[in-house]
Parts: sequence; structure tokens; C-alpha cells
Amino acid sequence: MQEVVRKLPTSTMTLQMGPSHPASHGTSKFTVELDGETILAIDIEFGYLHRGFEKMCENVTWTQVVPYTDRLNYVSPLINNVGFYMAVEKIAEVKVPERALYIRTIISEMSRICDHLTCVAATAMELGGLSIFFYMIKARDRIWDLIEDITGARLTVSYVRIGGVMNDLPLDFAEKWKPVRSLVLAMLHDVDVMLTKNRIFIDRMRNTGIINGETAMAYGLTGPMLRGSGVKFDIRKASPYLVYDRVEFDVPVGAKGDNFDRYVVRMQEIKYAVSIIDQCLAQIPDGPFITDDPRLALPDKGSVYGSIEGTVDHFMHIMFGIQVPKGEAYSYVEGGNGELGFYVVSDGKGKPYRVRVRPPCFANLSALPTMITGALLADLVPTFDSINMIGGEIDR
Amino acid sequence: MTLAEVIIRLVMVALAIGLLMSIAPLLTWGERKWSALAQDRVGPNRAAIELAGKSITLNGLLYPLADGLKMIFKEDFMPTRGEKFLHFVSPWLAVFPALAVVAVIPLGARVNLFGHEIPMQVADLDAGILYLFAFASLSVYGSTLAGWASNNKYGLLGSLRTSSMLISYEVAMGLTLVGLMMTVGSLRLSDIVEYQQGTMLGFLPRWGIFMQPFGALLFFVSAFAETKRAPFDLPEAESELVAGYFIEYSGMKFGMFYLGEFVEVVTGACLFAVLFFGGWQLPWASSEAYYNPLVVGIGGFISTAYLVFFVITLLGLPLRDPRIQFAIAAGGFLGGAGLALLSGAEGLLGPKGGVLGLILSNGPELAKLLMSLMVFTMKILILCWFHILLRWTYPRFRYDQVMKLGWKMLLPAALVNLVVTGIVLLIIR
Amino acid sequence: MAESKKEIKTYISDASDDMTWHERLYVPALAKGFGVFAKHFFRNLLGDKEEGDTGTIQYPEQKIAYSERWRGAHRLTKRPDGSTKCVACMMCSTACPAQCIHIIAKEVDDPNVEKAPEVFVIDELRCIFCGMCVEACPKDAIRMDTGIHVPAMYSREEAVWDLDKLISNKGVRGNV
Amino acid sequence: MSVKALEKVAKKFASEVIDKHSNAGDDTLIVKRAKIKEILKFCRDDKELKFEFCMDVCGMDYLGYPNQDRFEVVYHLYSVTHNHRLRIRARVPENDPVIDTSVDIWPGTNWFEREVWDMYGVKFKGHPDLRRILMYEEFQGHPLRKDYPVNKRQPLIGPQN
Repeated sequence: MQEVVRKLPTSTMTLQMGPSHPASHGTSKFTVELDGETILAIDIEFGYLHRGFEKMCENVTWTQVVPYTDRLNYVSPLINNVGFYMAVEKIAEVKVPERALYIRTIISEMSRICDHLTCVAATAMELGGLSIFFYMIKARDRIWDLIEDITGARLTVSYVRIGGVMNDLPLDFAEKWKPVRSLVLAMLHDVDVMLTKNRIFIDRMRNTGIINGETAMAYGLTGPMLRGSGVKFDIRKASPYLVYDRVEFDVPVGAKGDNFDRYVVRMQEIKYAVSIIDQCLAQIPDGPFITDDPRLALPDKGSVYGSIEGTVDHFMHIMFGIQVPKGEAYSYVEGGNGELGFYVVSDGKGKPYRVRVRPPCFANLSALPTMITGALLADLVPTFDSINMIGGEIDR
Repeated sequence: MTLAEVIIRLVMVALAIGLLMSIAPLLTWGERKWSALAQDRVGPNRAAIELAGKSITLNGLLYPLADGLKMIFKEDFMPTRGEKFLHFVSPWLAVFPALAVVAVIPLGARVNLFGHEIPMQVADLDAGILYLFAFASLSVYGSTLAGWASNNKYGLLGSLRTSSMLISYEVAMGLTLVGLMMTVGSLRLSDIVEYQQGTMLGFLPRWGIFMQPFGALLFFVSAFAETKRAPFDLPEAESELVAGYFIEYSGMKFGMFYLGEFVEVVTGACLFAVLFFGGWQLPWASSEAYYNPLVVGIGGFISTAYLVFFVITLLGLPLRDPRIQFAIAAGGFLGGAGLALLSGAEGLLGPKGGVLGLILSNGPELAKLLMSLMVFTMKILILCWFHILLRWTYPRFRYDQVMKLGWKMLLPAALVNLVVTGIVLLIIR
Repeated sequence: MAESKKEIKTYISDASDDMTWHERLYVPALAKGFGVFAKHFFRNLLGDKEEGDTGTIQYPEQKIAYSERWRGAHRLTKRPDGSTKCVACMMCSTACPAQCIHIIAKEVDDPNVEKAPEVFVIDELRCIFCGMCVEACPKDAIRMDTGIHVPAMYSREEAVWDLDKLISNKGVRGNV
Repeated sequence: MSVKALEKVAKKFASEVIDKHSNAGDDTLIVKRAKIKEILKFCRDDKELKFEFCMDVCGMDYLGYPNQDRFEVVYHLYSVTHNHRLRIRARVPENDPVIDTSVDIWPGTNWFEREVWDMYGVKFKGHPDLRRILMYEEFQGHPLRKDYPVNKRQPLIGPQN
């Protein structure tokens, strides 16, 4: 008998996921080429949330940029605030009071907790573990309550000012932090029991979305993604800003660079962030929370209402804005997803000449095709989640 | 077949379908409420009916009603280039087999009432388990065809996943039950239940789960997979395939898939109760114990108290309130006492005439019937609760992992179970 | 780099290499996870609903108390005689990043008052609630302590709040 | 350490350097565009520099600044090994806004360069996939150029005017 080999005529399938798809987080579109369920190629399209952040910043005063930065990474707006003003302070060579540095550290770490909680919660939810999402979001909400206490808003905080912050910490902040702290830690324990040893979860996360340290660096990955790949780089350690050199914490590092490592790194970082806040609250000195330089900060309300100098300072400040000297600076903070860089150029005219933001998840997402090609369609979900793309930040 | 027999059969059909159709919508409520409790939420509690100026919410119990109404009046969307006939027919294919399974399940003890032998099941087939498998495999068609007929890539992927997953798990499910069949020596479900009376090894109830613990676990996993609920919900995988095979369904057609899923949960619980939890049997007791007023009293107390407790949690009443605790105890006491009285009254009072006499003379049988029905319902409810809570605990598998679990873990394990059972039986007999 | 390679390596992950045997069995870890989940269930079922774990606010019947600094809709504070404290200095509209405040000044006969607003409108749809107007005010005339959200409206015009509306808003902590 | 990096690159490519400074603690090197690829490659490969990261690539528009080319492409480099940073600014003239791509040095610059093209219209020679990234394909012009009006409307989005 003659052997007849017949090949079925097969073709690949192009599947469009998004921009309105549960896994696309609302603002990105994947065009996936599938062979069965194996991803052969992926094209990522975003920009649906683009609102011209950089263009807008060039047309407002230095102070008025803050509300725009709130809307970059909307899960951790306070880190954006801090990052932007650190760049401005770098050009203007402003000395920030001690207390303000501590406050900035505390709020940065609170934001980091929120960011990581959201990321892990979303991962768990999109893998089907909806309950973990609720536990984590509940804890995040408690932190947002605290942020509301400090800043006056939950999300659009606009809290940081040049040379300090807008308000002092509330008097009872340390009291209110205690129950939140224990809630976060209890929740972490629960989630740990439900996920970390759970084979279903391990199977989904281990060995999916692998990226090794070298490739990760070449792609410019930072933050938990880079640390998951085993590169011990954390700006808080590498070039300590604020008061990170005065608190003790460790930088968790993964081994394989897969989704599970990133999950573990994030969970660890939440614990360290909690401990950093504790240490800051123990160390925080009394004192002013904003610089008293009248060219940079508004005078306090008492002197505005009471004295003619105060009133004049106030008028000058509002009418002419902050005068940032000519120059350029690139400042970098450790955002929730990695290095959040602000490259600010001033021409000395009262408005930023250029505000460039380096969104961490922009670089992180650009590595997705290398991480996901050849894997199964279902792997796209945890991988994309562990990248933690935030629409407001990547699209600006 | 006499007229009486026909009537009995019809009543049984009504009872079986009624049981399913009352528990299944309740479960849609229970799913939301129980998952809410475990997730530190309150759950839906806003659907209300305005009655005499007061809005009655019944702790969200009206949601199944509102859902039903909504689904009936919602637009029935049909994709333009879909396969019209199959698109129409597949929801029925999904619901019907799930409903048909209940026909062979003994809901209560076989009793002899008013001179008629009444089996509490629609059809007591010799090949009951085979019938189950036959209908379970039919249910694959519903979801497979639904995805294919929708002309949607997500639907197609979903239906492919369904067909391969369900068929794989049926193999494992069939094999796990062979061990039980060997132990009992019959495929008839009523025989299996009868077999599970009394004790084994002196201290354990002679239930399937103790005779075949490993088989029970395997069967539970594969039956769970058959319901297509998380962690086995890859066919609908919300975050990847959006809704999978029923992505293009809306209105009552979607409602039927939804209902079908919950009916499957109930039938799954029924099956599990019948095969591994002694069906309507009381633990440790033989089926003759149903004629013992004391046993009936205690059993009645527990099961009535549980049912009252269930209703109270349904209504969202605070269990801390001493009055509520009293109500539960009182309900249980009344139920237990009533049943015990019904069972033992004739023995105490002696034979009586008239209608009372007729009832009293059938008292033990009646008590047995009620009691067994209640015990069975209680078992189903607990199993359903367990099933639903499990669904919300775990993340879902990936497609290849679920197949690996089915073929590389469950199937060999089932074979091992089979061999071990055979050896043990050989030694014992 | 990696992308230039046309050949695609298909891999299916196998996590079993670094799991302990009891992790590999699924059941122990799953049972533990279910235990945590059931713990939450019974704590909420048997616990006190009022101070239970849910922390749900039954809005609109219940409302949470906003923090003292919470920035809500604006109001203009008043002098003892009922007129606004605003002197139409335009500080707030200058500071506003959203350009949602529009003021037209007028002269007033009272020698103690320099100026007063003839028109003072805030477009609450444009407002981003950053609080910069409050910071900018040298007279403590504008505040955001009303504790109200800007409600939903049927037309854009309704969102433009004028002087009367802003004066009539009350502060949460007393109307100064 | 950090000054050394700046000096080393400046010395190696002395003919390419237009200017250099370390204002506000940021080492900055302003270079001509012609040999940008060699410069960046040197930065990555040299043992003492070892810039594994190209943290950021962004455009700049110096419209109206006399005596200099209109555009600039700014690279922010970082080295984990030596924990130092370097900013390299490459001047790109308006009449021929083209510069060599750095995608084959750091694959991560792929999207950053797409963004520079999208926002400033600077082309990258040798870029594998130079499409718009934040704006849509049909968008006219390059929005971050200083001569692109802030309030300009495009036909596909927003109200027409």
C-alpha cells in the first residue's frame, strides 16, 4: 500500500483582544496571532488614554503641573507628585525640611503598597481568584482612607509642593495607621495561604512570562519586574533619595524572572513598605513641613491675613508663579512599577519648557512580546498583569 | 401499569423537577450571598418589592426573580452570520441533559403508603449509572455547539476547550465509579443507597466516602470539572475568552446556560450524596432505623433545625440574636417531636379508625418518607454550599494543565483505585 | 535580537520541577486555602453585622464621614452682614489649573471693602478639586469644606455655579 | 566615578562633542548625531562604563533657539554595575530630522524611539517598526513640536472646528 500523507490545510487565527477586553485593562489592544492556543506573534497597541500630558505641562505654571501628575499612575499618584517635584527641586536647588522628607517617604510607601496590592489583586482576579481581589482591595481602600486624611482626596491628591508638602500629617495619623497596618498584614497572611502554596496558582505563574536579567536590562525593565529577574536594582538603595538611607529594608530579588517571582517580589515589598512606614513614624522629627523660602512656598495663612509683607509675598507667588532657574534635570524615584523618571527642562520663564516623564510600564510593556511569544493564550493574562500596565501612565 | 402507578410516576417527575428547579434558582442567590460573606462583602440586598408602602427586600432573595424577569424581557441577540438553528437549539441541549439526570436519583426511601409501593425516584433503572454517564456526555453538545454556532472566535475557543475538557473528565469520572460498582455489586442507584446503611469497621458509617475515599475525591474533582465552574471554568474564562462559548448569548438563552450550570451543581450534589454520602440514609443507622421513633426524633431534630437555620441565613437574620437561636432550636424540636409522634403514635395509642386511623397506620411510613426526603435535601444543600464556596476560592487552571490533570493524574489514579479495590475485595470475600 | 529570530520556540511551562511533594498533590494547599476562605465566611455569618468584617457602607442610607481636609464642592464664606468675603482679587482664578473660575469685579461703596465680585462662577464640571484656589485665597473667602460631591446634572449650564449658589453652600464644620 | 564616565566618552569621541556639563549633578554630553550609534555602543560595551540600561529616549524641540539645531534626541543611560548615569543629547537638524536607531543596542528603545517619531517627527534610520505609538495612524503632524498649537483639533477626535 502506498502511504498517503495528507496535510490538513490549516491556517493561523488572528484574535483581537481589546481595547475593551477584561484582560486588556481597558486601554490597550492586543492583536494576537494564534496557532491553536499558542501565541505566535503579538502586537500591542495603546494610546487610547493619551491626553497630551507633556504638551499640557508646557502650557501651565510649575505649580499647576501637580494635578496632571496625579493622573499618570493613578494607583500611586503620590509617588508621581514626589518624583516631579524632586526634578524641579534639583534644578532650583531647594532644601526640603526634614519633616517633609519623612512625610514624602511615608506617602510614597503607602502608594507603593496600593500599587502592589492592585497589581497582585488584579492578577489573582484575572486568574479566577476573585476573593483575593476583594481582600486586597479592601486593604487598599483603608490606605486610601488614610491618604484622604492626609491629602484631602483619595486619588487626585495634588499633595506635594515645591520644597515640601501641602499639609502636615494629621495629628492622629500614627493612631490611625495601626489598625490599617494590622489589616494589611493579616490580609497578606491570608493571601499568602491561599495563593503561594496553591499548586493551581503556582502552575499558572511559574515558568510563564520568563525574562532573564540580561534581557530585562536591555529592555529597560525596572522595578519588581527587573528584581523578579534577579537584578538587585532598587533606586531606593542604589541612589537613596528622601530618607531611604535612614530606614532599614531589604530588596527582594527573584531567581527565574517569571510571573511567580514577580508576585513574590511584590508581596515582599508590601511587607517592607509597611516596615518603612513604621520606622519613619518612629523617626519623624517635628518642624516645618514646607520650606519657608517665600519665592518657592506660599507664606502661612496667618501672615497673609495679618501682615502686608505676607500678603505681598502671597500675591507675587500666585501671580508670577515659581521662578525656576534655567537648567535641566532628570530625577528618578522608585515608583510602584519601576524607575519613574522626570526629565525637566526650564528656560527660566515661569513655565516648564519641557516635562518628560519616563513611565516605567512603558518600558516594561515593551518586553511583553519577547516574554509571551510561544506561550499559551492563557499565559497572556498573568504575564500582562504582572507587568502592571497602568493606562494613565503609559498613555500619558 | 395501573392508573395509580402512572399518577405516582407523574408525582415523582413533578417532585424531582420541582426540587431541582427550586434549589437551582436559590443557588444563584446563594452563590452571590455566600461568596459575598466569604469575601467580606454584604452581597446583593437591594431588589425590593413595594408592599403596602414598605419595601421588602428579603435580604436579596428577590434577585433570582428579578433575574428571571430581566432575562425574559431582554433582547435576544443573534449574531448575523451565526448558525441560526444550532444557536437556538444549544441552550436546550445544555439544560435538558442536566435535568434528565435527576430521573434516576432516589430522593428518599422507598415506602409503602396506602397500599402502594412508592419508590421515591422517577425511574429505578438497572443501569442507573450508565444512564447518568450517557446524559452527562450529552451535555457536551450544548456548549460545544453554542460556541461554534456563534461565529465568534472567543466562542470557538471556548467550545473547543469545553469539548476536550468534558470528554476527558468523563473518562476519569467513569473509571472512578467502577470501584464503587465493584464494592456494591450493582449499577442500580437505589441498590447503592441501600448498601450504604449501617456501620463498617465498627465505628464508621458505611458510606461510599468511607468505602472508597480516594474514589470519592477523584469523582468529586471530575464531577466539579463537569459543571464547568472555577477552577475548571476555562470554557468561559472570563479574563481570556470574555465569556467563552456563550459570549454571543443574551436574554433567556443565556439564562438557560446559567440555569443549566446551577442545575448541574444540584445534580452533581445529588449524585455525590447518593453515591458517597448514603443518599437518604442516616449515618450509622440501617434503613430500618427509620421506623424507630427515637432515631426519627433525633434525626428530625437535626435536619429540621438545619433547614430552619438555612432559611434564617437566607433571610440574613442575625444569628447572634438569642431569639433567633431559640427559633432554630424550637423549629428543630417541633420537627423532631412531630416526626417521632407520627412514627410512634400508632404503637402508643393502638389502632384507630377513620381518617386519623388511616394516617396513623401509615404513620411510620409517612415519617420515614418525610425524614428521608429531609435528610437528602440537607445533604444536597451542604454539598452545594461546599461546591459554591470552592468555586470562589481558587484561581483557574490553564487549558493544558487541566488536560494534564485529567489524563495524567486522575485517570491513572482512578486505575490504581480500581486495582486496589479489586485486590481488597478479593481478600475480603 | 530575540525578535529577529523567525523560528518560534513553543514552550509549555512545567512547574513541577521546584515543588515539594505535598504542593504537587494539590489537596493540602487547596484545603488550607479553603480553610482561610471558610474562616472569613463563618466570621461574617456568625459575627456581628454592625461591626463585622465587611465594612460595607450602605450608601445612601449610611454615609462615611469625610476627613477634615476632604475637598468637596466650593463655597464662599460670608462676612457677618451676609456679603461675601471675596474681594475679587483673581488669585483663585489665576492659580486654578483647570481655569474653571471666572470673576468680574465691581466697586463697592463700603470704605472697608476694596472690591467685590459682580460675577463669580465656578464651572464644577471643569473643576478638578485640587484645592489650589483655597490655597491661593488671601481672604479665606473660598473653601472646599462643604462635604458635598458635585451632583449629577442634566445640562452643562447647571454645573456652572454662580455667586448666590456658592454663598448658600454651608460648611460641614460651621458656617464661618 | 561619574565624572569619569562623562570624561571618558567625551575624550573618546572628542570630535563629536559639542558641549558637556554637569549641572544639577546630571552629567550631560551634547553630541553630533553622526556617530551616535558608535557612542551608545561604546557606552554599553566599555568595561568601565557598562551602561546596561537605556532608561529613556526622548525628543526635545528648541524652536527659536538660534545657533543650534532644532531637535534633540536625549538618551538617559544608567549602569547597574557602576551605579552611574549619563545623559547624551544628540542634535538633529530641522531640515533633515533623521538619526540612527539604537534598537540593535538596547531593544528596549524600540518603543521610546517610536514615541519620539510620533511626537517630534524625528526619524530613526534602521528602526524595524517605525509607526506612531500614542497617536493614531491618521494623525496629522507631530503634537509635541513647539509649533503645534495646543488647542488644535484633529478631524478624528474631539469636536470639529
